[in-house]
Amino acid sequence: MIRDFGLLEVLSILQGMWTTLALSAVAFIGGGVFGTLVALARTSAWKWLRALAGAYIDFFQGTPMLMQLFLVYYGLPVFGYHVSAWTAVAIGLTLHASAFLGEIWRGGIQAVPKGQSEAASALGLRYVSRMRDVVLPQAVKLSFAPTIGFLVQLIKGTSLAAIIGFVELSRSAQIAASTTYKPLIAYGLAAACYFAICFPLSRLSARYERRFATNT
Amino acid sequence: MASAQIHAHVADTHKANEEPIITITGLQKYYGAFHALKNINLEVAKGGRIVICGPSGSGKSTMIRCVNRIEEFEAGSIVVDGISLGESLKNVNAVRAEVGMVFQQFNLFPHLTVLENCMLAPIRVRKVPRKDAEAIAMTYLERVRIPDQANKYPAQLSGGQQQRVAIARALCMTPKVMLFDEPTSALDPEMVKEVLDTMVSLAQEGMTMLCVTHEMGFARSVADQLIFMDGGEIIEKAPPEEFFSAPKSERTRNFLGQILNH
Amino acid sequence: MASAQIHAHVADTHKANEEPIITITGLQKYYGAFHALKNINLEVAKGGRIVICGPSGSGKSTMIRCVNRIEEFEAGSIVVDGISLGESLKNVNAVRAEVGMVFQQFNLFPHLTVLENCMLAPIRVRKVPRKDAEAIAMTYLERVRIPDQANKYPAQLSGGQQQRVAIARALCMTPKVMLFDEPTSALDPEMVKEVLDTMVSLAQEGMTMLCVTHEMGFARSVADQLIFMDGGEIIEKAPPEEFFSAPKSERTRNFLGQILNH
Amino acid sequence: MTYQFDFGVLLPYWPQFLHACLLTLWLAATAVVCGFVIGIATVLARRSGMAVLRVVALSYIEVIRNTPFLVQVFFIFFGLPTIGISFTPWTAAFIALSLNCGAFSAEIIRGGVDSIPRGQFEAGAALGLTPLQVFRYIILKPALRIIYPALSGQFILALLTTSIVSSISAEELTSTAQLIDSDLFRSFEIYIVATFLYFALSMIFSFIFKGIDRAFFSYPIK
Amino acid sequence: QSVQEIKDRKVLKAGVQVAQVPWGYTDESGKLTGFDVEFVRLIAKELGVDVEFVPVTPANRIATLLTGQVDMLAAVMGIFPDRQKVVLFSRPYCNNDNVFIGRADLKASGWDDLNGARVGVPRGTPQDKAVTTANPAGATIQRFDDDASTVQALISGQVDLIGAAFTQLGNIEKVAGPGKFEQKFVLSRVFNGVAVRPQSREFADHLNGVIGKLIESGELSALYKQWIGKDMVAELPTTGEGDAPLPVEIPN
Ligand SMILES: Nc1ncnc2c1ncn2[C@@H]1O[C@H](COP(=O)(O)OP(=O)(O)OP(=O)(O)O)[C@@H](O)[C@H]1O
Ligand SMILES: Nc1ncnc2c1ncn2[C@@H]1O[C@H](COP(=O)(O)OP(=O)(O)OP(=O)(O)O)[C@@H](O)[C@H]1O
Ligand SMILES: [Mg+2]
Ligand SMILES: [Mg+2]
Repeated sequence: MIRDFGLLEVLSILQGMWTTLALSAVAFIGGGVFGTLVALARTSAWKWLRALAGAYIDFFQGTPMLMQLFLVYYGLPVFGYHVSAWTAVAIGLTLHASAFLGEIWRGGIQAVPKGQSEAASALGLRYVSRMRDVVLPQAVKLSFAPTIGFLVQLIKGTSLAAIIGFVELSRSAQIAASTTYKPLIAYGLAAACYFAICFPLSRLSARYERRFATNT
Repeated sequence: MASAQIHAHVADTHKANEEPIITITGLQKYYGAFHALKNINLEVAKGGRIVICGPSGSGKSTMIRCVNRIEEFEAGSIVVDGISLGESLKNVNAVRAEVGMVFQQFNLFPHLTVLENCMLAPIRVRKVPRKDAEAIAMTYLERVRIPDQANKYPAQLSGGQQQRVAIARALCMTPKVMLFDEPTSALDPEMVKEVLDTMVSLAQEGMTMLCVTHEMGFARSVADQLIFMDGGEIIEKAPPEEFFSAPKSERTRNFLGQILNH
Repeated sequence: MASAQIHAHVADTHKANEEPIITITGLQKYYGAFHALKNINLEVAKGGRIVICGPSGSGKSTMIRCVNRIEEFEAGSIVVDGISLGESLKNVNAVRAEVGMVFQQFNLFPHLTVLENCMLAPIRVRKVPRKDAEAIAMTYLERVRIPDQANKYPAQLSGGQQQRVAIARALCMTPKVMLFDEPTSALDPEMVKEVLDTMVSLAQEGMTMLCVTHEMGFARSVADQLIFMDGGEIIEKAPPEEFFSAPKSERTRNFLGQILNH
Repeated sequence: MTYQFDFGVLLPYWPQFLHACLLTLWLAATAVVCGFVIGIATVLARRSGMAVLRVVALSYIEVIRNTPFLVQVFFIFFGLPTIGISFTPWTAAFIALSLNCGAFSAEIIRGGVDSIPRGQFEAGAALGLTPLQVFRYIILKPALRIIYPALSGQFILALLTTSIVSSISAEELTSTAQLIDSDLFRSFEIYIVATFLYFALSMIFSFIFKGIDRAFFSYPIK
Repeated sequence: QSVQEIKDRKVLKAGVQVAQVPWGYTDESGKLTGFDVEFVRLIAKELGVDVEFVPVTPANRIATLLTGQVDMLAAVMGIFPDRQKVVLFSRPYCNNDNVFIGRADLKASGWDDLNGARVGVPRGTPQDKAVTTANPAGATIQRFDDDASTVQALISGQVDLIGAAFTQLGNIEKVAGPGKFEQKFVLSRVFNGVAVRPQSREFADHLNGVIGKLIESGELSALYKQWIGKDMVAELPTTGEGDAPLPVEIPN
């Protein structure tokens, strides 16, 4: 019954890799949309909105993602909202990622020279156009490297979705380890998969960082 | 000096209209506790060409930035072309659309091409169709003599070219007044002239201009009024001949001595 | 012009010593494929005061940066005070300790006070005891007339003050040669004079100076040789009277026309 | 609502929670300090003249940054014994976390060093300082000032990462919470309390970091 | 949760462990199987509904049940007094013996022999509780996330002895080779029950009936023999409540 580490284990770990990618995509897209709002709130002219966004960021950056997912998935039903695992993970990861991305993009927005939004104002552009046409495109470029850096963290972090039953990369390695008692091979393979996904992203991020270091 | 013969010509275009296009009354501005502008009063006639100089920190930038409300102010009023800069957001935008501004640091949008830089505001603010905006932009790029750079990005241009694009970009909104904040002081010496020439030709066409600059050659040949500011106040205001030959204030004299004497 | 009467005096101190303190022979410098310096030859006598000018990108900075090896070079030799800049790291440090450098952007260390800025190199390079280093630093801060700013941080000073600290900092290593790379071009106009005055007084005391600048008033009154560079070459080298009144090269004439004419 | 909250039952466990918090804090703090030193050494190695050092430093950074912490912990605790090196759980956790912090802080510190204007390096060299002196006396402090927010963020992440070392039987806040959970089965109450304890710890951390910031990086800039 | 609701829904949602050989795991063909899994399939057949298996871990299984993500747990869950306070257990459907397994060269036949030994247990399991309560003098207790890590700690020499279900010895021999590790002493006999939410008494009663039938027909002991490789205890307690189904100490 305990068996050798075979093709089946390899396949199930690769299968887990797809789930990891899907979870990361959900988290990144959800986090991106809400993160933009968080970043705008964090740089807004209203003090209370900035404070609110600041508290939101502090909370989600200050508690382990494990706890956040746990509280969303097992907590919502307690208050009468029964959600599917995908909905729960989408909510949990979106909240988590939006706090981090919001903070990263706030940095990007504030790194755009003040002269840019002044010049836009001087041309008569209003807030929406100023942000959409002038500030955000530059902010996104400036924060591209840290954004990708966070994406790498996020991909590794989705392993925590195992707690709500997702059989993703880490969990599939864990299962393979339990049925073969070869944890080093199982986790080693998982590590190789993570590395295969994350390394190119890290390189990309580093390249952009360098490009900006030389451009500015 | 090449601009000497221009002078007479510029002066001619001017005298015709005398109703003020900018009226600043009792303007007060604070940065926190720091009193940056102290009771500024100024009238600028249509077609007027004002050059403002003064030591660093004297409030020159602050004053012209108040004119199009990039800077808020605490007291006083500024009326531009009949529109008062009250609290209403609508008025602010109305004024900004009438007033062009050129910055020391160019402030071109680096992610847009030269052409797109010029088209952005007409499209977003004036709702001009894309095609027309492009035509307008090309007209003004020709006007500043760089139509061939239209599809480059700002980073690919020299400082002097960038500043001329910035001027063209402001002109695309067909402003009634142009504000310049030290437009040549971030430029390498050999590019100063091309930008000044562009400004001289704008003046020749009767554009109302408020210009912070220490280019005294330009001031002498183009300005109809020179203003010297210090400590947030207008210390001296006079036509160029008088300003240079017989400054009333001691501080003006010292300042002129410093910037002309090396 | 305040420095007019200085001129004669500066000239006097000079003639005494004629052995060259800097000898540049056949200097070649590439940035990748770009040929930045093309066969530069130059001798600077002890107490010599060289002013270098030329259009942007002509290699002025590159050349003086080669003198203290902040920039590596591909061919040729530079001998400073008898020390040849060979491959040895030891020679590089020996030369750097003899040659002071002042940059356009001041490059003061923002996390150290003015005094600490001046004490750092004597303590770490010359191993001077703290106490003595402080005394040396104060001497030179008095020399540039800002001893009262000793405990401030660079950000709390004006540009002109910062640049004078930068000069004092370099002097604390008691260099035999001072290099200046556009020391006044990042300054507001009213601060240019205080820095130039400091440099003039250095010259009066017989300091050997290589100075990249476009301040032609300063060049005229202080330099004993003017150099015009373009495209990585020395195009013209002449004493000031000759340089301004009868430049041999067409390019020099054009350049002078541009920077003197506005 | 199918679930009745009862935080009262947790009250008798407060000494365990407190103890766990202190352990977590201690593990995070020591690993962070050690990681920071490793980070600086790695940055110097990456800038060094020796190609071997540069390659080693780079590989270290890339491997650590692109694999999950759990795998790193497992490797050190379960993997190294196969070649005869074994550590107690706590030591293994400390080593893993320090190495992890080291790689991340190295990248951050490098970013900070790169952001220092070239003129600062040149001015240092022009005064005759050696490269190491330039780094130590001129670059380090301003670079730290620039990256300080990123660095303290990274260290708070390290604090949260300690939750993972429970899997190799190192006792800290998460494992204590799980242990209490297996006594009480009051998962929500326990996880809510644990979440807020983590939050409190990270707020304490960032408070301390702000203090350090004020004390060491308070020189004025424009 | 009424039986009728499940029948109307036509699906039984059951929480099982999926990485726990031989109780619940995926076999070579990728199919989920094991004693618990097949047991649930029997129950579903009896109810006339399909099964939806939800993977759970020891750490999250109770939360998964109480928040309504599953109808029942058959997740290698021993009946203990503290668990009885939060969930409702059916009558036991099998026994699970807890033993200590250690290096062959180690002499240990009871708590008193553990001086200086490092003892590994999966966190929060009966073995953990037993060691924690006994607190053998001079022993270091190390707690791991799951059985696999605990076994790995034993095999890699990070601990000398582990507390585990008796089914683990076969697994260990398969990996480390026979003769290196052996069962040292038996700790207790635990009875596993199906857990449901406390309100679902009707469902629990129904399950009791089904289990009784499966025991009577001999199907259950056959299943046990097939998967666990040993004989099931003949006399399982007949209720999941009260003291009757609690673990039995086995004196060394
Ligand atoms: N955002 C601000 N917050 C606080 N003080 C400010 C701010 N902007 C300007 N100031 C102060 O207001 C005063 C006037 O500044 P302003 O920029 O108008 O001077 P300026 O005459 O344009 O000087 P410069 O020639 O250096 O551009 C200065 O003392 C400056 O320090
Ligand atoms: N680090 C570098 N890499 C590549 N090219 C360089 C580098 N530094 C300078 N250059 C090039 O070498 C040429 C000479 O540069 P240098 O800085 O010496 O000019 P300069 O005469 O000092 O100009 P400026 O008046 O703008 O300071 C320029 O074309 C410049 O683009
Ligand atoms: Mg200004
Ligand atoms: Mg230069």
